[in-house]
Formats: sequence, C-alpha cells, structure tokens
Amino acid sequence: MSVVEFTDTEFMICQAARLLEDNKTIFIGWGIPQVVAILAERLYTPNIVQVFEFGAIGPQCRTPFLRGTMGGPQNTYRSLQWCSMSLAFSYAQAGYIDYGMLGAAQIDKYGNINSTMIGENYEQPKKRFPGSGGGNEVASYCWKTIIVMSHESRRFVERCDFITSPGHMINGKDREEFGLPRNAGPWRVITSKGMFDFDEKTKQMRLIGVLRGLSIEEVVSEMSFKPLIANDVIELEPPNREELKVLREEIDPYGLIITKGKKIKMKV
Amino acid sequence: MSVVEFTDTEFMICQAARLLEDNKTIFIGWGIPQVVAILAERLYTPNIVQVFEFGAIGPQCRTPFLRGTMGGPQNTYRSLQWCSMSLAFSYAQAGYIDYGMLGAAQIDKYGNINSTMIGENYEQPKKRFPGSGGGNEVASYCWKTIIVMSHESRRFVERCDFITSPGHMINGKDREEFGLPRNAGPWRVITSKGMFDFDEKTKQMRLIGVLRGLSIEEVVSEMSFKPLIANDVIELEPPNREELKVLREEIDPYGLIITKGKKIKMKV
Amino acid sequence: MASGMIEILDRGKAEIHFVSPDDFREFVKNKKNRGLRNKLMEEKEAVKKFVSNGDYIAYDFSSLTRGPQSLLREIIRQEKRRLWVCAKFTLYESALLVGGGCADKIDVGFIGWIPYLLGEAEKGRVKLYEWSNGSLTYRLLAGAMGIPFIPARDLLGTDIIKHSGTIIIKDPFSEIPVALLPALNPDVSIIHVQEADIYGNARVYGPTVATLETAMASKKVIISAERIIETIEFRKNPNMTIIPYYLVDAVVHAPFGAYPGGTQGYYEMDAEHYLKLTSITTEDEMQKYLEDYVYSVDSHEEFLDKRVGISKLNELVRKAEILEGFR
Amino acid sequence: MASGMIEILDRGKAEIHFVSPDDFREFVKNKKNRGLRNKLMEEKEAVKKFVSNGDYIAYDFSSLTRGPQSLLREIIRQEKRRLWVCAKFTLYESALLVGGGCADKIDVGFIGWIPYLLGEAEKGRVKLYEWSNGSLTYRLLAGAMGIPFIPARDLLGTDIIKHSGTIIIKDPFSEIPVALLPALNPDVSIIHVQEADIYGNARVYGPTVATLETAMASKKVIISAERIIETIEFRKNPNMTIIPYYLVDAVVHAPFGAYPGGTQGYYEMDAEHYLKLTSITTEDEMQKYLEDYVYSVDSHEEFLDKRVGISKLNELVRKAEILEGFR
Repeated sequence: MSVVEFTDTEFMICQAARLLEDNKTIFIGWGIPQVVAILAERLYTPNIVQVFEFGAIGPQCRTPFLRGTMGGPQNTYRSLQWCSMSLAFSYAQAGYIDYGMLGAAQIDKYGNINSTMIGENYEQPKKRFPGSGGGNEVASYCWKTIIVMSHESRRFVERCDFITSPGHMINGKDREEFGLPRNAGPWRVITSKGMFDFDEKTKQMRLIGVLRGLSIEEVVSEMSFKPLIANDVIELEPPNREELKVLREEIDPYGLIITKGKKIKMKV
Repeated sequence: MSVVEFTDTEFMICQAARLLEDNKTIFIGWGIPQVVAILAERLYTPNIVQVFEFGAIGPQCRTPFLRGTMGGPQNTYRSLQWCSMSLAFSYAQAGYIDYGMLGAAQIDKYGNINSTMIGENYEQPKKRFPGSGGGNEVASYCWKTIIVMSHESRRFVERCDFITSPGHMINGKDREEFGLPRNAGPWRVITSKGMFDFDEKTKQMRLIGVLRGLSIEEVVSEMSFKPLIANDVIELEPPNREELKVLREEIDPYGLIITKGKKIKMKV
Repeated sequence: MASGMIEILDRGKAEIHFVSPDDFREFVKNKKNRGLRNKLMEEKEAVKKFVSNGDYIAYDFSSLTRGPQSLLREIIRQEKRRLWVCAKFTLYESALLVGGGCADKIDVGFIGWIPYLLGEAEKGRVKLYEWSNGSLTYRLLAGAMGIPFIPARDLLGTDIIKHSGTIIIKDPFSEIPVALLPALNPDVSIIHVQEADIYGNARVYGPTVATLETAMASKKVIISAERIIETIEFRKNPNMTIIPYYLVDAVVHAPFGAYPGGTQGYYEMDAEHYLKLTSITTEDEMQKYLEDYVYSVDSHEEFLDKRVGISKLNELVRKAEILEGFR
Repeated sequence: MASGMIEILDRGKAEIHFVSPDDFREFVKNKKNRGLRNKLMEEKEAVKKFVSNGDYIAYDFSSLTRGPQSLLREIIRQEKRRLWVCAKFTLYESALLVGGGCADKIDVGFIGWIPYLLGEAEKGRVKLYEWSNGSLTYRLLAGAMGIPFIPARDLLGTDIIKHSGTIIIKDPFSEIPVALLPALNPDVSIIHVQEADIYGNARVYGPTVATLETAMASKKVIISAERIIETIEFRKNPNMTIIPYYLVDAVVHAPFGAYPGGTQGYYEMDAEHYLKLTSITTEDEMQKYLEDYVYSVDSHEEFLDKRVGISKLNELVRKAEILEGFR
C-alpha cells in the first residue's frame, strides 16, 4: 500500500479522461478540457478528435500544454483541418460532434449552466463573468456534454441567476420544446467530489459516483439543491500513477492547470 | 475606305466589351460573356475582375478560349482567389459585383428573362431550355446586368412564357416590391442589331443604338413588342480591326463562339 | 407566448426533398462513424453499399471539370432506380441518369444542352423542379449547417418560385420580403477530388464549388480520388483540407475518374468524347452510347482500358501542362 | 397575397447594430472600390481615415493569436470614442478599449478574464449585450452573405435571448422553433494576417476563425500584415487567398502586429506581458498600463523599439519553431 497525492483538478481531469470514448469527436474549450483531451489521447482514446471553436479539427497537440496559446502552433499542431469558426460550430450543429466539455460558474439540477453573471440585476451584477464564449453552442449542439466544475455549494443552485447554456429542462419545459436539438445536452457533471448523470425520466441531476473515501452525504451536503441519488453510487478511483505522471511530466509540467484546487492525500 | 466583315456574334461581343468599365468586378457566364471579358481585358479594361460562379475570382484567362473548360486550368489561370460557389454568389448578393452578363432565350420589355421553357404548359413545354444556372442570381444580385442575345422577333415578347431571371417590373410590380436588391437589375441589352437601356421612369426597354447602316424601323420591326425609342439613337460602330484581330487570332482562333450568326459586310 | 406574426407572402407548390435538422442529426449520430477506419473500396462496392433506389443524389463540380464521372457510370451500370437528382451546375450527368432509367426527378439548377434530355423534358417524361445554381447551393449550405432553411434574395419575383419549394416572408428585421430556401440534405453525394486518404480526408485544388457543403449535407458520401495519399499530408497543410474524414463513407481510388471531363493538375477533358455526348438526341442514340461506354464494360478500369485507351489518356495528360496552384 | 403566417415565439429586447442588406449593398457600391489601388499606409493614417467615433467595430482571432493588437493600440492612442465592440472570442481587446474610454457598448461573445473589465461591468459602466461566440459568428456570416438574418439552433431556451436581439420563430419547414440571428455588418473591422499585398489581398495560415466573414461583412476594413508580398504570390496559390482585395480599405505593414500575442509562423506570445494585462484590476492600474504602452509612444514601431525591445522580440521569434503548415 502506498499514498497518492493529487489536487481536486487532477481528480476531475482523470475522471473526465476515463469517460471519453475512442473514435469520437469532442468540442474542447480552454483550460481543463484541453488537458483532459490530451490525457485521454495519450492513455485511453488515441483516436479522439478534438474540435476547437476557432477552427482546428483533430490536432495532435504538442506538450507541454502552454497557457494561452490555444490557437497557436503547439496546440493546433498537425490538425486534420484548419477551418473557420462558423464551420467548426456548424459541424456541431449538424450533429458531427459527439462530445462537448465545459466549465460552469453555476449549474442547476437540470444541467442549465451560468457563465454570465451572479445577482439579480443584469445591469449591475454582483459578479460578472466573461460570458458564453462557445459554451452555449457546445451545450446546445453536441450530443453529450460533460461539465467539469469544482464542488462548491454556491455553484449548485435551484435556478441559475442567468442561464447561459441550456440543460434538459428550463422553466418547467423540456429543452426540445424550445427547438433545441433532440436527444442532446448535458450528460455528465464531474466535480471535485463526485460524478452525476441526468435521470432519463425526471431529467434531474443524479449522483452516480463519489470520490473514494467520501460519503454520499458529504458530497450532497455541499450543494444548494438535493440531487437524485442513483441506486448504486460507485466509488470513483483517484488518479493513478500513470495518469499523474503524464499530467505532471508531460502535459502540464509548469502546473498551470493541474495544481489548482485542494490537495488530497489518499492511501491506495 | 475598306471593307470589314464580321458576324452577328462578333458585333455583340465588341459592343459589350466597349461598355465595360475598368476596375470593376463582373459576373461571367459560359460562352459569349467569357469572350467579352477577355476582349475587354486585352483592349479596354485591363483591371476588370471576372467572377465565375464555380468559385474563380479574377483569373488571368489563358487564350485561346477553349470550349467547355470554363472551370479548368486555362480559364481559371492565376486567379486571385479560388473559392466556393456559395461564396461567389454571396459576393454578388452582398453588393461586391458591379456587372453581370447573361444570354436569354426570351426577354420582355421590362428585362425579364426566360431561360427555362417555351410554351404554356410547364409539364410539357414546347421547348425546354437548361434552366436558370446562375442566371437568376446574376440578374437578382449584380448592380448592372448586360444581356447579350441575337435579335429575333420571337425572342422579344410581351410577357416571357416563364420568368427565370427578374427584370425591372414583374406583373405590374416594381422589382423592389418583391424584395429584390434595390437599384440593381438589367442595364443594357445588346443584340445583333442594336442596343437598349431601360427608361428610368417607365422601366421599359428603350432603343439607344443601332448597328451602323440599319434604320430604327428595321431594328424595331423584328421585335414582338414595341420598345421605347431614345431621343438620339446613336449609330453603333462595327467591330474594328484590332478587336477582330484579338478575337480571331488570340481568343477564339477555332471559331467556337465568334463564327456563329449571320455574316455582315460593311464599308468603313 | 407568441409575440407577433410574420407574414408569408408566397410559397412554391412543388414537392421538396427535405430532412428536418433533427432527423439529419440522428442519422449522423447513428449511421456515420467518427472512427478512423479504412474506407477504401472498389467503385462497385461503394455504389452498391451507399446508393439506394429512391435516393436523392448530389454531386460536385461539373461534367467538364473534376466531376465524379466514373461513379456516375457505375450507378448507371448497377441500374439504380428512381433517383432524384440535384442538377446544380450540371452538363450531362442528368441526361445520362435519365437515359439509364436511373432518375425520374430533377431539381434544376442547370441541366445542360444534351438534346435527348431536353426532349424527354418536353415529352413530360421526367419530373422537373425549378431552382437555380445559387439557390441549390444555398440549400446545400443550410443542410450542411444543420439549419432548416437559409434566407436569400434570389428567385424573388420569378416563375421559378411556384415550381420550387421556396417560401417568401417579410423579414422581421428589415421589413422587406426575402426568400426562405429549405435546407437540402441529399441521401447520397458523389464527389471527385484530386487527393484523399483511406479514411476520407480529402482536398481539391482549384475552385471548390460546393465540395464541402455537398459532403457535409449528405447522409452518405462517396469520394473518388485521383490519388490516395497518406494522412500525414493533410496534417502538414491543414488549411487545404476541404473534407474531413468523418463526413465520408467510402473512398474509391479512381485515376481519370472525371473522364471525359478533366481534372486540374492531372489531365484535360476529351473534347471529342464530349461532342459525342452533347449530340445525343434520340433514345436509340442514348442507349447505344450507354451500351458502348457503360453496360459493355465491367468497371472504370476496363472502360479506360477498352474504350478510351492509353494513347488517348496520355494525350489528355500531355495537355495538362498547367500545374501552378494545383499541387 | 398572404398565404399564411409564421408565429414569433419570442424576441430579445436589446438594441442591435443592424444594417439592412440594401443599405449595406449601397455602401459597398458607392464607398468601396474595386480598383487595384495601392492601399498601403501607416497605421496612424489607416485608423484616422477608417475608424470613426460611434463605429461598431469587429476584429478577428484573439488577443493571444494573430489578433490586430497594433491597430487596437492605435485606436486607443487616437482616442476614438463611443465604439460598440463585437467581442467574439476576445480576451483583452474589450478591456483595453473600455479602459481607454473608447468603447461603451459590447456585444458579448466572451469578454475575457481581466478583472478591470468585469469590475466595470459590475458597476454598470459599460453596456453589455449578450450573445455567444457562435451566434456572433453566424451574425457576421449573414452580414457577409448580404442576407438579413440566419437561422440557428443556439441561444434557445436561455436568458441570453432577452438580452440580445434574437427572434424565435416556428420554422415553416420543420415546424420546430428556431432562432433568427440578425445579420451583423460592422462599420469597421481590423484584421491581422500573415501576408497581404498592397491592394489588400490577404491570406492567413492556421485556423481562419472569422477572417473572411468579418472582412466581407464590414463597411470598412483595415488589414495589418506581418509581410507585404507581391500579388503574383496570391495568383500562384489562389486556394489560399482568404480575403480578396476588394473587401479591403487599408493595408498596414505591421511586423509583430499581434504582440503581445503571437502570430503563427512568426513569433510566440509574450507570456509575461500577457500576465501584466490579465492582472489589471483597478482604474489606476489600467491607466498606468495604457500610459506605459500606448499613450507614451507614437507608433507601433516606437512601441516595439522602446517598450518591448529587440532581445524580447528575438526571444519570441526563437520560440516559434513550428513552421509546418504556416508557410
């Protein structure tokens, strides 16, 4: 038996990377999703095709992952196609993009995401965020969207202060009633403590896994709404040595992304 | 004094080439318009930019003009841009294309063009033509459309059997009432006997020039509708030696286009 | 809660091939594959697998330049039936498909000058729907983008509208009438390119016509290519990739695949053979042509070998001296 | 004759920058020029001539990669006022424009993480309108195509709609709700490219973002380029031309024009300078930054010379080792 030490962020990244399927396309945003995709490509899904909104399709990203140069030569290295943003989004709108991966400032129980503002007054918000970016399109168009966010009570809310990207139910109506693409939307929520899916019938967020060592109660207590609980909540394995090695030595040796969040020590 | 001999087609080509302005863009269809543009480029408008619907912008066409290879290397040689058909048409729709040049099977007094069918029954026409091609877009989008057609009575009709491309008035309504782009449309009609513009007020076709040696009456008698007649109808000069030399020796030495039509002999 | 109405000013009465964006997405999700699989196959297999009777079919570029002519002949050879043809920017594809008994409906952009086809149309033997090259291209663009229609300012005021499926509305932003062109999602498209890899990544040199839109909007896509190249060639110059592999179902290696048309950078068109085609007037002439050049050979390779011959091919290659921009 | 109605299901209440397609066409006809004229000029002249107070402004790509940063600084230096910014895929452009007192309205796609700007927004000191990167890009596409709007399936169901100018209708073809995004035709756009000629023909290497759409949709277009090359270079490889000259009003030769961002094939971004920017929180910090890097120099060249220095530039050039695909 030995001890493994990892951050919240490393945990989320590894969970997300393990979820991906090979031979699928995935819409990737800045930061954590990039690291997830590269890790998955190195260890689990060698033929996953990353799609970037600015028009890079299927790059073989060079590592280390460098903050900020998402559109630059390292990250778009040896793409299958360099194209336009309208084409990249249209691939997704026409159904060609299997997965999407997003962060969220707030999320509600139906998977609606807020990345616009906190507060009640749009004109003078308590806290302003950068806005949708391509997040709205990812959540609207991609078949399965994975949301990665740190587990804080204030982020899991009954109703988002502002719905930036659509979940499954909005103001009591199914997303399809609004004309959103059929059978798409949020698929998994990965937090620093657990993992959720969405119940097919009620469309509500449902706890399906907790980080090893945590109780269901510990996870749910830090949420402002009560999620559904799956019949058999699984234990989520912490990052393994191989994952951490690739993350720390190859992908993010300067710790620009992976060092963020709480540190966790665990016997394995 | 000497004698010049030329065909109907050569006459029309030279008239059209003399009309063009330098430093303008022009949407070019197959055949006569291609020859016009190359002739104009060689003699009058060195910086005219040809636009082809299949996506060639500003080629420096190689001569001789070869039948049928409109999209091939000779005709698209050294283009400024090779792009898509939707982009080529969008340049025109957004207002970037100054001129268009078209043929017509039938034309009416408001410049409506038929290139679809003759007869009353669409399902079983007396005569079927190939259809709009890009003609409808040229007549709809380009600022000034030049129509080049041989002068035959049956081609100048009160009402086209089928309106394929819009003129200035359609069924008594101004083209703008249909939502067509403002201040665009047919600008000149060049035939084997004369030239027409459109009266600003009535929008009707108006004779403004006749081939030297022809009377106004001779031209108008071979039309199924009576055009307006300009106050001062000018005499249209026949092709000059330089034009004919370039046409016959450089552009169309095999006579694929220019030999068509009646031969005319004239003292100059 | 309704907050107003938009007036429909006019609408065409013709049947349209229309697939709702959600149905198209569902097809892409379940029947298309994002795996890097080797899709290289013989033309026979590709057409057998991916062209079905009753399909709506589209192709790219024209009979004269980079058209998918070997695939077209294979479709006729396999006696596909009841095809509905997207005749955008066509010259003799539609005529051959009608002559071969394969097609009975045509969306007309431009159906070319072959007297046989125009005659069939005059006799009412083929169902035509009127559009234009521009409107069909925009329809494909909408289909490619996964949206139900695209607004445009063509077709307005013409008789085309009533023989099409266009809807004219008063635009709520500018308050002027505008045409709504319904998205076009063909069942199958056939596209000839200069270079493809075994997965279906493809690029073309020269004008791109509607290569990308056609592939992206189509449920099934067959690519034929002058050359099959390694995937790394695409990765070295990604700006030139026009079709990413995940749009494509089959890749056929077809040297001279555009014959009797030309392919830029490879060979020029065969003008003699072209004249043979454009002079076809009667049913007998059409059937004789098809017998001679399609039915009596088993494949494109046999066609090139027995009906065209190496010296003609060499002559056409020799004429293709302009390489600049095409490689 | 009306033949029916389309229901408007919802519509945003926000002000939009909208130019009717006919008004845009009229501008293109009369104010743009299809002549092959030498448009090369200093950044000072270009901004003076083509950026006016009150303009709606767009740019291409981002602060980090191939963004038009030297032109942006010149706009701030010339103290343009009341600009309305299209903040599609932005990181710090909006913050600088607001800090410089140039911009007071922003169409939000993504406004980046600079605390200063987010703080200004929280205080209600800048008017924001909500869109998304995708919807702003589609709006530019519609503007480029000369159509009044484009349908799309994003924004639906969200709170973005009411803070935008989107109209939701029931699509007459598929009978499901769809968003109509109004065309966006900026008054001016600034675009940095790797290569342009003196007439304005331009090409970019790498992802193309909305380079073409932005130029084509804009009334006035300023290009800055790392290199000015001969026109024949475009004619030799026409598939790579992204902007034809007739969309362009001014060409500025601006080596390191994207600094502190990078330009593919030329130099990498300056990460240190980037951190300096992203940490700006207070008004004082912002004004100090602008004083140091914008107001206190007269031109991009002086900026490079006195505020960046040759050894930093060499370092950034040295880091740009990947050329494959970028030339």
